[in-house]
Amino acid sequence: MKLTTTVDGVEQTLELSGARAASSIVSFTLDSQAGQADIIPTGAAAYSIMHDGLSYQVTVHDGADGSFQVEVNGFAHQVEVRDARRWIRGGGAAAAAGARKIKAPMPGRVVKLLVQTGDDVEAGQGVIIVEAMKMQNEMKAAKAGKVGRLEVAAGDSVAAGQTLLSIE
Amino acid sequence: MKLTTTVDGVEQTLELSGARAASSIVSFTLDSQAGQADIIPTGAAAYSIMHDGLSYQVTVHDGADGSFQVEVNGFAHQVEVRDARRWIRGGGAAAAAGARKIKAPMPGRVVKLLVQTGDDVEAGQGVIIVEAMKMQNEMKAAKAGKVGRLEVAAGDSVAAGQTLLSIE
Amino acid sequence: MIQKILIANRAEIAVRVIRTCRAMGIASVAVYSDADRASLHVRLADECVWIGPAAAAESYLNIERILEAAGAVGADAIHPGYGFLSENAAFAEACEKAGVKFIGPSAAAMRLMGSKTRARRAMREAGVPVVPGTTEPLANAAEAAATAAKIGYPVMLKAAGGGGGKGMRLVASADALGSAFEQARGEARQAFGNPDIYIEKAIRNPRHIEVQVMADEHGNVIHLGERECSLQRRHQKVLEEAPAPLVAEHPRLRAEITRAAVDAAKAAGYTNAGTVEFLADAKGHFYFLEMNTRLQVEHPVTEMITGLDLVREQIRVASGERLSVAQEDVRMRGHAIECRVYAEDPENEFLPSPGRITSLAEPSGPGVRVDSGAYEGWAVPIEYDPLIAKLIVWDETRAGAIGRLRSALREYTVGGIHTTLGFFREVVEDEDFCAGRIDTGFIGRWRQRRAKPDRSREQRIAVLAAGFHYLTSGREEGPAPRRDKSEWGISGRDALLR
Amino acid sequence: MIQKILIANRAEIAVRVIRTCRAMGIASVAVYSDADRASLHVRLADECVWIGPAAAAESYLNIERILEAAGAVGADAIHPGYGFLSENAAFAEACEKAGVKFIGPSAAAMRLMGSKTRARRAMREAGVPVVPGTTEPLANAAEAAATAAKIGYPVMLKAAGGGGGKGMRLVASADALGSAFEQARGEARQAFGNPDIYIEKAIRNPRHIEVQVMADEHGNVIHLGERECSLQRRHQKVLEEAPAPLVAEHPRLRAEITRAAVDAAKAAGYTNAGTVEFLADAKGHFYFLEMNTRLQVEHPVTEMITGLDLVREQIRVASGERLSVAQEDVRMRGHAIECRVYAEDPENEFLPSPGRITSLAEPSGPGVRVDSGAYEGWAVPIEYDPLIAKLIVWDETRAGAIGRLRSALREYTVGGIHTTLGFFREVVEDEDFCAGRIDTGFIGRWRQRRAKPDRSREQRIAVLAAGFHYLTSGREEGPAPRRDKSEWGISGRDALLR
Repeated sequence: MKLTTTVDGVEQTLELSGARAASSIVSFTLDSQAGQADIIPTGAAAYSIMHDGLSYQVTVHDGADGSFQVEVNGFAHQVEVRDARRWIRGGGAAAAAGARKIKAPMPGRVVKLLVQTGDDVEAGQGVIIVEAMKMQNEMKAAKAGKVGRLEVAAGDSVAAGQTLLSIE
Repeated sequence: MKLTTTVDGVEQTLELSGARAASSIVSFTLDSQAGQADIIPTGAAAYSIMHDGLSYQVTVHDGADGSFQVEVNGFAHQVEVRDARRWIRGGGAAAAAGARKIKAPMPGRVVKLLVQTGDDVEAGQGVIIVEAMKMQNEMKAAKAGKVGRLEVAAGDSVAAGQTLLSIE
Repeated sequence: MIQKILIANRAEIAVRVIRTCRAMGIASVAVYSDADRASLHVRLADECVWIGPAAAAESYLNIERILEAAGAVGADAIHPGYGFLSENAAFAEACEKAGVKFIGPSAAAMRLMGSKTRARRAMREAGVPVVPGTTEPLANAAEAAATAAKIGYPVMLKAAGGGGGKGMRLVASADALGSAFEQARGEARQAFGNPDIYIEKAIRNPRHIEVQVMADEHGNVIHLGERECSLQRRHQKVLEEAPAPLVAEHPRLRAEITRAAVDAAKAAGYTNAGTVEFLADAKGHFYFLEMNTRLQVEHPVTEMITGLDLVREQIRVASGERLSVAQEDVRMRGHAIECRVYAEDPENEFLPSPGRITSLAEPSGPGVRVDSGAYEGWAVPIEYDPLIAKLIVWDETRAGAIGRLRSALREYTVGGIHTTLGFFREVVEDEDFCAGRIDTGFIGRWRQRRAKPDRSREQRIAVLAAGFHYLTSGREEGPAPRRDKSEWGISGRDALLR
Repeated sequence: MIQKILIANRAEIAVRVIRTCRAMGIASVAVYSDADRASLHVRLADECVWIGPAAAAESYLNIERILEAAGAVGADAIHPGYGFLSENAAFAEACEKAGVKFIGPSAAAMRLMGSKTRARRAMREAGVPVVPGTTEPLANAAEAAATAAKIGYPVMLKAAGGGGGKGMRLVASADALGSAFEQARGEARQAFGNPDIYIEKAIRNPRHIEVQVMADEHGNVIHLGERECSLQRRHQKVLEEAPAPLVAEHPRLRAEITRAAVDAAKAAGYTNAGTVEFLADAKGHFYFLEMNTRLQVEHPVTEMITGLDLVREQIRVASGERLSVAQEDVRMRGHAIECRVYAEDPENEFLPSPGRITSLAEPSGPGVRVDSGAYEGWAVPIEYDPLIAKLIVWDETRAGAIGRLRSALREYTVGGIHTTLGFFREVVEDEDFCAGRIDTGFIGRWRQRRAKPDRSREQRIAVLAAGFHYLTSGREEGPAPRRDKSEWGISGRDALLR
């Protein structure tokens, strides 16, 4: 199975194949370099991986949109994985363009909207206050633009990753 | 659902019903005494149970033959559970009679058979040596009788609960 | 002697108190809100009482419900933990009225020290140096602006009603003051039921040094040495240690600061466990900041170097007994460091990261202790403080303790949510941290100079793991199939109904 | 200084050594057999090398394979742990020949002390009292019978080649001697590669007292106090503590027994960590039993009361450094107790209970340490010793330590297999144990008088839980559906192949 991946911002091609079904050895080719690794699961989304004589403890956090945060021996790496079929179905690179959405970084409650649809905002300007775990967090516009649709109102409960509003 | 149970050797009738599907409250009648308990799973075969204002940590070890070892706040109780359908299908009380089987108490390897089919044995006499975890364990006859069929031979690997031989 | 203690708190600190209760043969009673049925303190306690909905104001801050619960189970004492009602004098009084011993100082001492503004006045009168600023709450944003203009920016807005970083804002200039004032008031109202805010001149990048004191009801007041808590984010401690690295540079500091702390406790007529907090500058000058009239989050570092169980001492004192040690018998040994494991994403401004813990491995071994409220499969609720556990290490020397911390952090894995563990893993490799060059500006500066070691080997493993996980966990067809424990419970109950 | 250590062992002791290596900044290399790919020491080490099939003789006892592995990774030292090759002088010599430092005593000292029969001779010559019996291996069962008849039953058959209860049998009368001799030989051959058996007069219900010694290569020999290990089943320790309760009754005993231990170590030209074991009677008389020329399972109790890291001291000594403390600087504090968590069923004669650990919660908190090789989802292999973890507690007093042990045992849950935890939970409530009235006959007597407290409340909960589990876990249709982690891996790999 051939996959396109991005790790910490760098794109790489990964091809994986199991040697035998009952074995824990996996063959892979990563950016044209072939290798083998011994991978066993040690928990839900946790693995012990051996490669080149070194032992790695790995946990995989399933993020939104095919992105993963992978902790290797305690240090986090951002990885995106796409296979051809999925990538095309999702609209390909075109889907990455468009409005910049401001999403809730964690589950919480909307305390206050600091802007209205149509307002001009500057990069770094506070647009909405979300409260979670006894803390009020002011979310800021990542870029200058015009406020698009407000997806939430004050008092709403929001889930992690839920779109709050967009800047066009 | 009505169940017949035996706990630490004492038979009791247990009837269970969930109050609401989304609630953790379970209604039960145990030996004609009705009560309610708050039961949530906290792991595989592990539960937190509240009853009468007290908090219990419970783990259930699934034994063979519908028997369970249940640890309540760290102390073990032997419980057998049968429901009517199962009990009848299994042959009822009649199945409990007959030959006394000697079963492997743990996975291991048969080192030596100390008896042959047809031998007369006394209660407490050593009949087979099984090795596991670097230790040789001599299994003894639980009652006097004649050795029936030998189900294993020296060198065999055996699973926990596997019948090794029977005394008739 | 106390026979049964109700713990008016939750999570790791409630678990901590249960442990000492059980070791002492005292029955423990947990209370819990709707959000905490599955929390560890509820599972571990001997008894438990539901006290209300998830919102703290209706449960853990509800004095009436908690006293009702104490009455119903026949508890003869209440341990408040930290946060929630622990510094609420009205609660201490209500306990007294209800005939239940409050495990903490007298309401009078709490009132004096609990009001940060009154405490500042009292300390100033007692000759202890305090940070310049107001000693009365600010009426409104306009008064705040006027005061700030007078003492000069940067200023610190602080809640008069409680500590722990809640309702606290550093304000660098006048244009940011208005919104900071309102946010601080909002947080303070919610955290302490008291929106009062006062203002202090901000000391740039001070060291945070505090002294643990312990006093019984027979007039004995002792200190258990100092702690340094200079590593902070959002004015909240993330890493604490004892002894203070600053004391290594200024040996006279220990005698001076512990004497000031004992004087402060005596002046307040203090009993039970308390902490006197100071800001110190690089030259070793120190200023009274506030007194926390309760057990601190970071009390374990003091336990590790003194061998004392502070919760046990608290219970002894509340039972009317004498402290188990006199000042001259307190023997300090070695060095201890605590890391606060928050459900937060250090890569994203330490924003909260609640959710289900899908895998968990806590470290142990020589010199390693974990005070935790977490377990695998537990969902960290969004309603409360994100502190899920504390990792504490001890060794004969600070360098040794840092070594053990590195080892423990390597073993500690929490899957499913983000935590501050990754942050600590980098900090323990930091040259300044290892040399003890720390102050409250450390994290900000560290962000700037943060070393990016070559991790290309780990990157390759990360790609491999993500690809393997992607293909084998059925992710192509949606989120990874996973038997959710609570849904599992529901489907199980459906079976009961059939 | 040593840079990279290969650990020629597995499970909890390998994890223990990895922890100190990492804290010291030394690279750690795990070795593993086919049965241990998923074991914790392999997951936690920096590097790992496969050394053979599950059978110990072909892997952990295979000197050639282990030295090959050390060469391949460039390890400059080998830590042998306990058991396996740890007391094998030929291995120590092979290490020396291969230019890899063996972290332990010299081969000569190991040979002297490792042969229980030679050690008995040497100690007798040095004036240390020894238990009556043979000082040569027995040729056959007939010679055993003749010797036993001479010294009188009961007698103890013991392996000349190693300790730890392997190859040991108590024989009460002549008719049981033959089969006991053969079983002991079989066990000894397998455990130590040496079937030699010797015979000792059995001292009925003695106390087991041992002294930790530590010696560097500069002639410094110190002791780190005594431990009492009188709670045994099958001649194997299950609970150890320091200081020895017996010393509280006979204060002169400590000075005498530690002096004898240091003399023994000096007589043997001993270096690195070692333990001199004694049997003692109720009057405080003691007899040399054997010297264990390695780190002991129970070394953590000594670490807890001295604050020292014994593995670190071992590595220092092996690096040619001096011991970090002189005898007069060793400061002992408080009391520590260790419980060995075996995968065994205490309700069924402590028979092994290997299998998959389906749920696991390990305790922590003040004064609590767990040295573990287990994790949730891991299957305890049938091939090796059933010790899966050790629970160690500390407090200022023995009574305090027992309190903490009660609390820790209450929190400690292991699902899926049987363990000795339930046994310990009863022992810590036992009056004799709490009073320190223990000896090696304790467990046998305890079985007889074992209190059966009223647990009718818990029985009701047990029935309820079993019924609930029966109905909700789908048991009616067969075994509880459970996603086996290793099968899961296989099905995942099938997906890769599609």
